[in-house]
Amino acid sequence: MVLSTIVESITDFVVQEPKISGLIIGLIAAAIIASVINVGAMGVVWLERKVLGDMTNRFGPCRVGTRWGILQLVADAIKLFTKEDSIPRGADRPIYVWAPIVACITTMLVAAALPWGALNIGGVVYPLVAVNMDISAFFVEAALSLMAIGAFMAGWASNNKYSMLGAFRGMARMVSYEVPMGVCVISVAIMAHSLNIVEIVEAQSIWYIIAQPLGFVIFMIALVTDLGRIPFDQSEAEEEIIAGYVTEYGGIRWGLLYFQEYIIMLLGSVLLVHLFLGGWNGPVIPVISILSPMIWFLMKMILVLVFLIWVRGSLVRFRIDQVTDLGWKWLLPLSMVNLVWAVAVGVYFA
Amino acid sequence: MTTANDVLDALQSAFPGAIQEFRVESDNRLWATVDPNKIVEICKFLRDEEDFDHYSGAAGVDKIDEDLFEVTEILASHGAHPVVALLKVKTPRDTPSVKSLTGLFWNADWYEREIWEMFGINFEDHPGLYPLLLVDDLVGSWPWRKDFKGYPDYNTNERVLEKINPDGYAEYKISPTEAEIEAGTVPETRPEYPTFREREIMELETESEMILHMGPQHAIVPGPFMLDLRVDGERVKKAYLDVGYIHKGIEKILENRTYIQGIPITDRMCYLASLSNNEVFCGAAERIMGIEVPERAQYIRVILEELSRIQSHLLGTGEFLSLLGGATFSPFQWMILDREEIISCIESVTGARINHSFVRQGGVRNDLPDGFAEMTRSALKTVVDKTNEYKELLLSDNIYRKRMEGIGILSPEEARRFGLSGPPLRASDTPYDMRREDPILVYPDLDFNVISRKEGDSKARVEVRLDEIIESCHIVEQCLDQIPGGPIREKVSKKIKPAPGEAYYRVEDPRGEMGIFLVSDGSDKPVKVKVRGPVYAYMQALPPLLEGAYVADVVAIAGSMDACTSEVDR
Amino acid sequence: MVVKNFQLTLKHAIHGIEVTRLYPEVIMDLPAAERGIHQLDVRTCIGCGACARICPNSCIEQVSYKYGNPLKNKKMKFPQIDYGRCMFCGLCVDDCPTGCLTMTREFQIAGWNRNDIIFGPDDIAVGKYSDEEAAKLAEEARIAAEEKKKKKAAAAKAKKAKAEAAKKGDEGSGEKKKEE
Amino acid sequence: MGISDVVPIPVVIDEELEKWTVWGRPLTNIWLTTTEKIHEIIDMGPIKNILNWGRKNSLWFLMQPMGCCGVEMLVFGCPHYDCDRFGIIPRATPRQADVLIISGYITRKYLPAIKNLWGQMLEPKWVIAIGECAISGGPFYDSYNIINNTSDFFPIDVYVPGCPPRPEQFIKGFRELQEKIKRREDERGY
Repeated sequence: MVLSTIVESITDFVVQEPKISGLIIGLIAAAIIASVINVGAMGVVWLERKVLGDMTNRFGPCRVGTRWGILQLVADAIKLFTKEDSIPRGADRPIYVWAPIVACITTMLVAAALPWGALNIGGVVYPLVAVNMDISAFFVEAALSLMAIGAFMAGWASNNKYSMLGAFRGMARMVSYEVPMGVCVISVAIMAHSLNIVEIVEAQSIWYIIAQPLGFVIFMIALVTDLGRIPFDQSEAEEEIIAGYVTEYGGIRWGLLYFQEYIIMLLGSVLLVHLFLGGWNGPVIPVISILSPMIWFLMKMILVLVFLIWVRGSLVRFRIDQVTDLGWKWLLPLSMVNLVWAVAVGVYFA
Repeated sequence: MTTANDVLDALQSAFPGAIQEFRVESDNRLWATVDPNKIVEICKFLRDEEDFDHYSGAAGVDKIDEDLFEVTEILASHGAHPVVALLKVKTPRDTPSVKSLTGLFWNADWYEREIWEMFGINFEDHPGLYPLLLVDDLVGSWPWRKDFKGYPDYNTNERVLEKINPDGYAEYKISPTEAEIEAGTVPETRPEYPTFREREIMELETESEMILHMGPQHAIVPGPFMLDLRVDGERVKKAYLDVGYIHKGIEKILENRTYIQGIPITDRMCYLASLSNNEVFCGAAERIMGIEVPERAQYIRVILEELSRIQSHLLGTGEFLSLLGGATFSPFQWMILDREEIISCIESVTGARINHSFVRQGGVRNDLPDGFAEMTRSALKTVVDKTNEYKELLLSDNIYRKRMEGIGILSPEEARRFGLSGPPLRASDTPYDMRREDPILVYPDLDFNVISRKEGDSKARVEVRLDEIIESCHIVEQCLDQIPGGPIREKVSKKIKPAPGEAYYRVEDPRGEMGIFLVSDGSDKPVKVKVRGPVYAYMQALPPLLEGAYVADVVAIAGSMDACTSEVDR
Repeated sequence: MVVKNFQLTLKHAIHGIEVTRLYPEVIMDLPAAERGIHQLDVRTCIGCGACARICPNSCIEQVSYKYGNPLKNKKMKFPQIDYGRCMFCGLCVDDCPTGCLTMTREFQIAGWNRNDIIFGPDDIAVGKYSDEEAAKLAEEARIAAEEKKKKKAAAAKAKKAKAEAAKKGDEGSGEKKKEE
Repeated sequence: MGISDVVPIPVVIDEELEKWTVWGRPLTNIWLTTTEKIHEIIDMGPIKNILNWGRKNSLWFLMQPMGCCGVEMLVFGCPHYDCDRFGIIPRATPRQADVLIISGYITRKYLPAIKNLWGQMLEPKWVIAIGECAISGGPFYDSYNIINNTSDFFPIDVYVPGCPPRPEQFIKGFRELQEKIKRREDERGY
């Protein structure tokens, strides 16, 4: 009885006050997403250390928290978040302080529009997305490029030459790769006749990695560049400019920037899965049919993550001029070719 | 083939009376005391007419009994003939001054600066006598003179003064104590010169240029040194190098140790080539004493030195790859993996991983253990297989090749002018190897190739190293087949006292030509030990190589030289 | 292309065996020649101080220690090694005349304080005598020393007498000379 | 100082509030607080154990090779010894490092630089002296350019002898440091 009254009153409230209830639901979703992506980022770091260890015949973390080292990242987080907070002399204080926050906000923006898997309830697939907007592919792409702003703020405000060089490199890289990446997203949208990621996923009866392989390769390279991982980690090339734009950051502020990097990696792989690998599509697994889309989605995501880590373990980094060369002279024309292909195929199937 | 006698004859006919004393030690060593006024002309003659195009360094000796300073110029040739000419110039102790050779040999610069800061010998016509290794506080006290008394008493923290400079960074200064002033460590009058910082700031041209410091602590440096780049955006306009951050004064310390006690100290000159360092120090003393090492000991030395070359090259290449691809770049860690196998082989003989202190005057410390040959053979097999795999990998890796091809090109002429030796010189089409030029031990009996490349760029330098690993494996296998039985150490008295005399002994260190100039006066301690290290020359050649490169290329160039700061600073 | 890189990393990830030496639990097999922490056989050490003299770092100091063999080591001085300075070169071991100072394969030392890593004779000794044995040996040594002292005194006396005799002779001869 | 430079926040003091206590201290004292007080409170409670658990399992050291020990430091991070097992990883910038490994001879010229590096590291931080040269000047104790008493310049927590120490001893040194942190006996009192 009590339960039904509570449910009833909540339904009444939602109907009567759609704006307030929307806000409350949004806040709850934000909290869930924030915790998911933060824990997810920790998992990514852990996965990276383990996989890199495997490639070099090591174990990786294996002492802290069972023999799998699963509590390693918790220890790292505790340490980072209880370290001294410092602002270097000569730094631009407000910008220095705001840079990690801006970076975090952009990641949250991306996370808000991305579907985080789906649930299959009674044969109907319900995507788990905080804000299901019509132009989410476009929005995600735009928000991803905002990420460079946080990094640039961090680099500029630190009053350090390495940071400055790192920030400039990051900016140059971002500018030259956002365009091919955007063109790839557009080609996908053309083929799916929608800018909504949920609809793009639903339209993928054939995965777009098969329908437009060139687009996939370009998007993949552009994504690695956007994430700033080897071979495109010029903005924080440890051996050239110490730690690039985060040279002067330490403690909790650096912790935020560090986790943000891995959150972006997580988001990037989610985006890739949705755009080219068919999202949560896959044969329904009996018995746990409710979770079946979720399982497919997670498996694909982890596969992409492992691939990204694999790239990191096996390639050397480019020089910054070679990076921009590659972006403008190769990826941009090729992405145009891919766009034409997508239009042709899209029109034919339409 | 030109011999030392031919060179002497040519000199005596060209400059009658200029050669005050001479000694022809063997076919490839010529010692001569020359007229201080004619040293430049004589060197010019030797360089132009007699092919002495390799300036190997200079050594100062404080002859306090005779009230003299001696500067010995070491000249050799890049492959034309094996003669090493050691020309001594004497100068009075109260107003020491010698003519500079910087006009003739580009790389004389650093050697002369070092002698100036250590002995206070002035070099006429030197473009800029600034201190190289010493901190500014010590310049003026001339620490390598025999009458330099004190060692600083560095025992309290209170003397460190912290001062915030206008840029907002803390500077630490140490004020001298009375004891130090009394001991003469703190000079009363100091020579005047612009400091390193002032010199580089003076050269800034436009507003958009800035000085980018790489070091003393930086991820690219294998040990602390300061590489300052004047950059315009990403482009390096000029590079400045400041070394001496880990200057330990090994040469001075060796003067206070007996010959046996000196061996462990020489290990620490370059920790990756400690066996070669032992060899060169003991070999110099053996040459003065006139001992022949038993054959088995010679083979043991060759085996271990070649093994140590393999491990050094593996570490050098691995470390270099980690500079290009980050510490997560897997081949770097695989190379260290292979290196551990070699290290285990060496350790089973010497009992240490890095600093072996193994070679003794007249032989070696202990014999090879049982099962060494099998263990080494299997390790070498893995290393050869893996190295071939790495070569294939680096050849097929497009990104790597894009980063490395045509970067930091050294033409053969330039490389010789810079006084380089070892892999960087051999990568520039000059097959110059001490094992061939100035053979010691059993190297003449062994069959090996001198690896060289034509390109002279960073990639070629790495390739030479990888090929040398395979070649060294080949040498070790031969030695293991041929090694005879017998004693491992010549009978030498426990207190080694070589007769008065001097020797210059050089070996092929993993990084190049390593020589020791040893002066003995008949006591149990050397009078003077001067180390001629290969990395010293690499470092000196680094700033001109970096000009015009990108900041990212600095890593590719400096890393491919495989520098070892410890040996530069000594 | 960069395919080879991916191939090799994959090969290592799949076929590679973890080579890590699991240090705190498993200690690697070290060769017999390993130069680790010293070991002092106090029964045979004669306290000559050769090790202290040859040490390039002067890290060895001769200190008093009770449980040694006083018959061999008269002054009961044994080497104390400052591992904060020892560079494990092995010269002391090579130079030891009785071979009582050796280097073991043990290498694990780390100290919280500077004094923790100064190892006295007690820390590096093997074959320590028990208290009774030590007392007994001390007694023996005392007796031996006394006997020796006596002998020495006797010898000295004899020598003195001889010397005096010689002196007398000398004086006698001197006198003779004078007389001449 | 410690966790962060908390600015004292003025709070309206309720009369009721003054009676409340936390761990035997008036709550008002804690509300109008400074960093030191926060530290005192953390020191008293069990939360410090959790913080120290995190800190001891995540000791990142500054990549700063100085001599032969630098080579072993490199090997220490490589497959055969794999410092990552213990959560120990190298960092290139002092801002993100917790442990300064003095891995070689400190000379007159380098002392200001390394002192600066130490100053740039954020608290909590520790120092490990690795190798003879870092502990006492080692083989170069009588050189004109070497500083002998490193412990007078840096609050050294763990001394690891060896010349150079084997990579195992690096692990040993780090484990001793972990033990020291766990027991709250380290030089700087964390």
